[in-house]
Amino acid sequence: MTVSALEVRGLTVQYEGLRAIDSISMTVPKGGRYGIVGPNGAGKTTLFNAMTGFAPIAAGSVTLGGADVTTRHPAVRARMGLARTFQITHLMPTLSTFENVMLGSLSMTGESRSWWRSRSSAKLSVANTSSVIEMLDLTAVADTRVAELSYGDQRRIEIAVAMATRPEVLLLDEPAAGLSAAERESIVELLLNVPDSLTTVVIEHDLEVVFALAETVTVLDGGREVMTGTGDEIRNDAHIKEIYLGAE
Amino acid sequence: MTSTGFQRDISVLVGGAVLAMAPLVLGDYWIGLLTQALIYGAVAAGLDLLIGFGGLPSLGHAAFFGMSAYGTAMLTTQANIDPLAAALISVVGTAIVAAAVAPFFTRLWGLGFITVTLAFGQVIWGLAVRGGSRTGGENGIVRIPRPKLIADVLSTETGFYVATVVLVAAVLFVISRIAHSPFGLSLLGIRDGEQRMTALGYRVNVRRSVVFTIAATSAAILGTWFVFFNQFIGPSTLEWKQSAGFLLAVVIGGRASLWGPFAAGVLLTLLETVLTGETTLWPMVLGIFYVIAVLVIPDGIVSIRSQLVSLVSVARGDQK
Amino acid sequence: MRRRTYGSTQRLAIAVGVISLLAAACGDSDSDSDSSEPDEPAPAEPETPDPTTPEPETPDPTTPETPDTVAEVETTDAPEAPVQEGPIKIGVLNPTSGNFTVFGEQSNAGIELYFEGIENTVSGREVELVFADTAGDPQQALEQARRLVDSEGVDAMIGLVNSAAALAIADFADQNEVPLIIAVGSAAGITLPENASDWVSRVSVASGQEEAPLGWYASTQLGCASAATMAWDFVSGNERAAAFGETFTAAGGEIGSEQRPPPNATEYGPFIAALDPGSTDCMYTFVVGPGSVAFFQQMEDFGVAGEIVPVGSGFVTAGILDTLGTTALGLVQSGQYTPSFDSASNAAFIADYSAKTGSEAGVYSSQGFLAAEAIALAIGALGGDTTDLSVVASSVRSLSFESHAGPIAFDENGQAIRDLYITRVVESGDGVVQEVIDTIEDVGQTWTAPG
Amino acid sequence: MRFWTFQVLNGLTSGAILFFVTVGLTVVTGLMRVLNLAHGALFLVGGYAGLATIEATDSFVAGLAVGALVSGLLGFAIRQAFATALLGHTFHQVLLTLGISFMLGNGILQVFGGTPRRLLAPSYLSGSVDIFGVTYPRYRLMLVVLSMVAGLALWLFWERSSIGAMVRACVDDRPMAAAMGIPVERVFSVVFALGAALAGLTGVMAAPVKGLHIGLDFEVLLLAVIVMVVGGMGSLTGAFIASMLVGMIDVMGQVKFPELSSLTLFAPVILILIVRPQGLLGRPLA
Repeated sequence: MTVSALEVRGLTVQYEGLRAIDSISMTVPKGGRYGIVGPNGAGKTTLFNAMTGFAPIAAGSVTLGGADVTTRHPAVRARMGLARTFQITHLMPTLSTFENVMLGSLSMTGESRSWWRSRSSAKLSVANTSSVIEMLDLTAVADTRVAELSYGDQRRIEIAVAMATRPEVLLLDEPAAGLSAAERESIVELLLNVPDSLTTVVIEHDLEVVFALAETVTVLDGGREVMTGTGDEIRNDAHIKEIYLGAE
Repeated sequence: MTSTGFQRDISVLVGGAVLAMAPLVLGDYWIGLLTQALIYGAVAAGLDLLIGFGGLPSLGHAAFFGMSAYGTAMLTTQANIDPLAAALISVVGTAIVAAAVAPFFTRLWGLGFITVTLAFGQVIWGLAVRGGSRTGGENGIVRIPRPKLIADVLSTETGFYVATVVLVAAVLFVISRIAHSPFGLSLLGIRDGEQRMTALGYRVNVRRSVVFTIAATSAAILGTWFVFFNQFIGPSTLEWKQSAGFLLAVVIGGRASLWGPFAAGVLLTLLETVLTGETTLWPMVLGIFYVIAVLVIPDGIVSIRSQLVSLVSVARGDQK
Repeated sequence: MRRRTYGSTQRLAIAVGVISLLAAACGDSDSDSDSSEPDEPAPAEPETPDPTTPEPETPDPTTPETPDTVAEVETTDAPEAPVQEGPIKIGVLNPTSGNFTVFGEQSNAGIELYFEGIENTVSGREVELVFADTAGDPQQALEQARRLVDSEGVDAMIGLVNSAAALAIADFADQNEVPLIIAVGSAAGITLPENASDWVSRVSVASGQEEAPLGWYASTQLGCASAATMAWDFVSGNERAAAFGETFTAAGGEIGSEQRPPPNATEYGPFIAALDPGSTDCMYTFVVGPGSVAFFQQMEDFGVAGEIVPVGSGFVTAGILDTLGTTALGLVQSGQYTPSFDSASNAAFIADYSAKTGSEAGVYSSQGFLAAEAIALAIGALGGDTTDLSVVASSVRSLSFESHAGPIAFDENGQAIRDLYITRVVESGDGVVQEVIDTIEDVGQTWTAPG
Repeated sequence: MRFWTFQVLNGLTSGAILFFVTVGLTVVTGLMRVLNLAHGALFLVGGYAGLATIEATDSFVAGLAVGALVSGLLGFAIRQAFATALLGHTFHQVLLTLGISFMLGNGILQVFGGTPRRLLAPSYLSGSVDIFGVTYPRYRLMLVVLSMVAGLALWLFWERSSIGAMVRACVDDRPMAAAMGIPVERVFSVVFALGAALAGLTGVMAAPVKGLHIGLDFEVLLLAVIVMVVGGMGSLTGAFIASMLVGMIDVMGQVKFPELSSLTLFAPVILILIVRPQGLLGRPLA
């Protein structure tokens, strides 16, 4: 049997007594497209934080390509191929787009340790960076400081930086949040075109986006798994509708 | 692209060459003063690696400068070790100390880091002041021999000055290489987005510790050199006001620009020494200078230029 | 990225530009002063061989020898340069900021007072004083000394009220071959045979010079059987306390608790508390300036003041004594100067000083005055000729004159040999004064108890 | 025994002084995240102002009032003049306030001269009393008692009064407080001025024990910073405990291991910062 790219078992995170997420389990096969939806405060981002090691895990386990990483440092998980984007843009504002993406590349190629040769001579990373920038069509803003860019561009860079690490598994935290319809279009477009080998898990508030991007979808509410199924199953479930109506 | 790196390296050499010419126009006093100023300037540049790139504002940098200075002084005067050997031992020793404390200190940032470095500096200062005959207490240590180099060039002010220019150029060169390397970029990344860098697979604290150690080591090298120039070392070199001086140089010069802090360090040293000679009001003037510096050029000398640049680019944008 | 690296290229270029410009600027201003100061670069050559020539003389520059060397200099140089070009430049190194400010101010005032007295002229040459603030810090003192010697081209340096600065500058004067006269800075090493320098003399005491006699005096004359010591924990503090203890025990006394507060401390409660008034007759104190104010106050607060007789080195005079007021009552001191010393010249000194500054003369102003007097007399003896600074330095050594504080002469290490005055602080009118209760004559750095 | 009784009392005395100096500093730092290096200078300014007043009016109380007032106003002026810079980068604050303290220190030197000054305790508090079998200065005992009382009073004000609540709210979460409609800016100004006033007041109170002289400002400042860090920024109770602790350590260290006094004083700070960055009772720094 093939090892799943990402496997989560009974994952639980506790903040002063209250359970932010409560024994969540999910299995994502290699190259799988997974979605997580749920109203605000459902625990979606906390789930990501727990997977990537930014939130303390009270119980459960996280397995990456067959290797248990539950107790590993976030940086180690990242180097093992677990990349993520952040819901609230987390970029290096004073650095240019190129430099931001370059940081992702350097981490992947291991050239980030070189302290003597100039950045430009980190050939692998430069090449990788250029290609990622091209792929996300950021060439125009490559040399601009991120702080000076539009929100739309920043969301793209957010993804670009994560992609630059050539991850096995990519966790996308509301990639389309706060974007105009057009921008949303292009992001979805872009995410549909990621290489098949790449496993993605996307959190979205906007159901349509999720259904477009994910084969399997888990619905969270109050930190608990409500149901898991295909887009259509979810779409036609009365209970889900009610949660969402409640939320909106 | 590599050509620009090459140009940068060249420019350091050219700069060094120009500075090396100074003795042709300057008298002994100014040569001596400039020697000291260059040393302090280079320390500021090293500190910029920590503050500007690492984002860690240290108020105890003088500790490392003074630690290796004292080490060299004690080894040469009390153990009669050859100056160069003593210098080597002190620098390595200081680097080890820095590397040992770095992992703990760099867990803090902002005010926490400022305070812990301040406290560390005070401990070192206290040990020097109360160190009895070993450190000479507040009397410090006199008659520190200079190394005997090719034809004893260091025995004359001019010879020592030229050697200093070479050393400082070398230090700046290395610092600037580090700053513009992938490692340097990762420091900027950590400064700007610690969490993101972790998510990208960077061990933030390790890198912070490394840059802390590098900055401390550069200070140590220059501290040892300073003691050779000065041939005296006293506790005031370890005072936290000294550290504040280095910090001021970095801020006035402009963080993460390296040359700015260097230039500011040089100019401030000259200014302070001249002021001290001219007026007993010098602490007042210095104080006013601190305040004005923060209010007028909070982003340092470099910002002036970059502001102009951005203005220009805006203008260009309009034309399109 | 390209922009970045380019930037740094230009930046470094700019940096270099700025500095070399500045350097050039300094260069001009300096080269002028060079030309106006021919004796600055010039002596370098003749001097370096010189020390070898006076060397045979200086081992015994006692009264017979050096006068003729001096005469020599005068006769040979008189025809060529009857009066040398330009003023005599004297560098004055004293703290006018930091913890020792009060001493520096008094010393400077004393120095000014002397030169005003001789209309700032020595054998027809104008005297120019160049003041420099040491802040009491040897490092800053060193930087200022470099300015005085390399930039101002002074013919001699005087001052230095604190040991740390004095030590550093003594070494500097020796290396740079500039005559130095120390006033107050008492580090013993400066004038010990092993590292005494022909260039350095001291009109004031070396650590121990006051305390050795004081220890003997406390034991034999004040009848103290046991004593405690309360001295700042730094080199000269320990030197002084040790010297006191030596002669005190030698004379049969016994040293009890030895307290070492940190220098410049303002809180002495812990150390006073460690004393045992019951078994302590007197206490040697070396706590000066700001410290002494707090110290004597706290002695009184803790009710120890009456129980133990405080004895100390003659540092509590002038401003400080006024500040201390009655808390210092009964303090017995041994010092080279006291305003109560009864002589016409001292009376004049005190009068002129208060006329000039509006405050009372004390040991610091007196020592400053003396240093000024010494350098002036030394250069005067050479007919104002300062072409050969090594001769100036040895001329200081050969001085022997009657000062406002009594007779003064120098030993072969440049340490002044002077009378010590034993004083006691007593009430007078609304304030307190020192009253001379004894005099010990011709005390040098080493002293042996009578009998 | 007698020795230790004395030393404990001495520890308490310097602890008491430390507490008064630090309270202002710690609240300002905790509240505004501003390390005010001019705090020591404000202490000294207050002290000299008080001295001048007492010499003129012969009233110790007047001296206390003027000392507090002068430093308070000065603090207020500083806060108003440099409002933005004070909220800027950490090292901007450090350099700005350091510059100010240089100016104030040198200003004092120019006005009052370098001669150290002595300030007598008021007659009704001078002399000494027998307590626990030792003779101890009345004034110092008064300081110890006063610090206890003041500590309690401040604590009550801090915990119970509405103003105290406001300040605490700002310390905890500035944006939240602002959202709740607390006039954060004004709170800042007031607290900054009060902190300065407290420093000035202490300058006068401490003078009869420590005396007044140039350079005292930085000695006091460093101690205050230590106490603040150990106690935890913005924590009153922490400041009180830390003051007494540091006071004791300082006294014992000086008497028992003089050559290590810097170590005994500063090493604990480093340890606490590393093990517990937020101090004994405080929130994380920066």
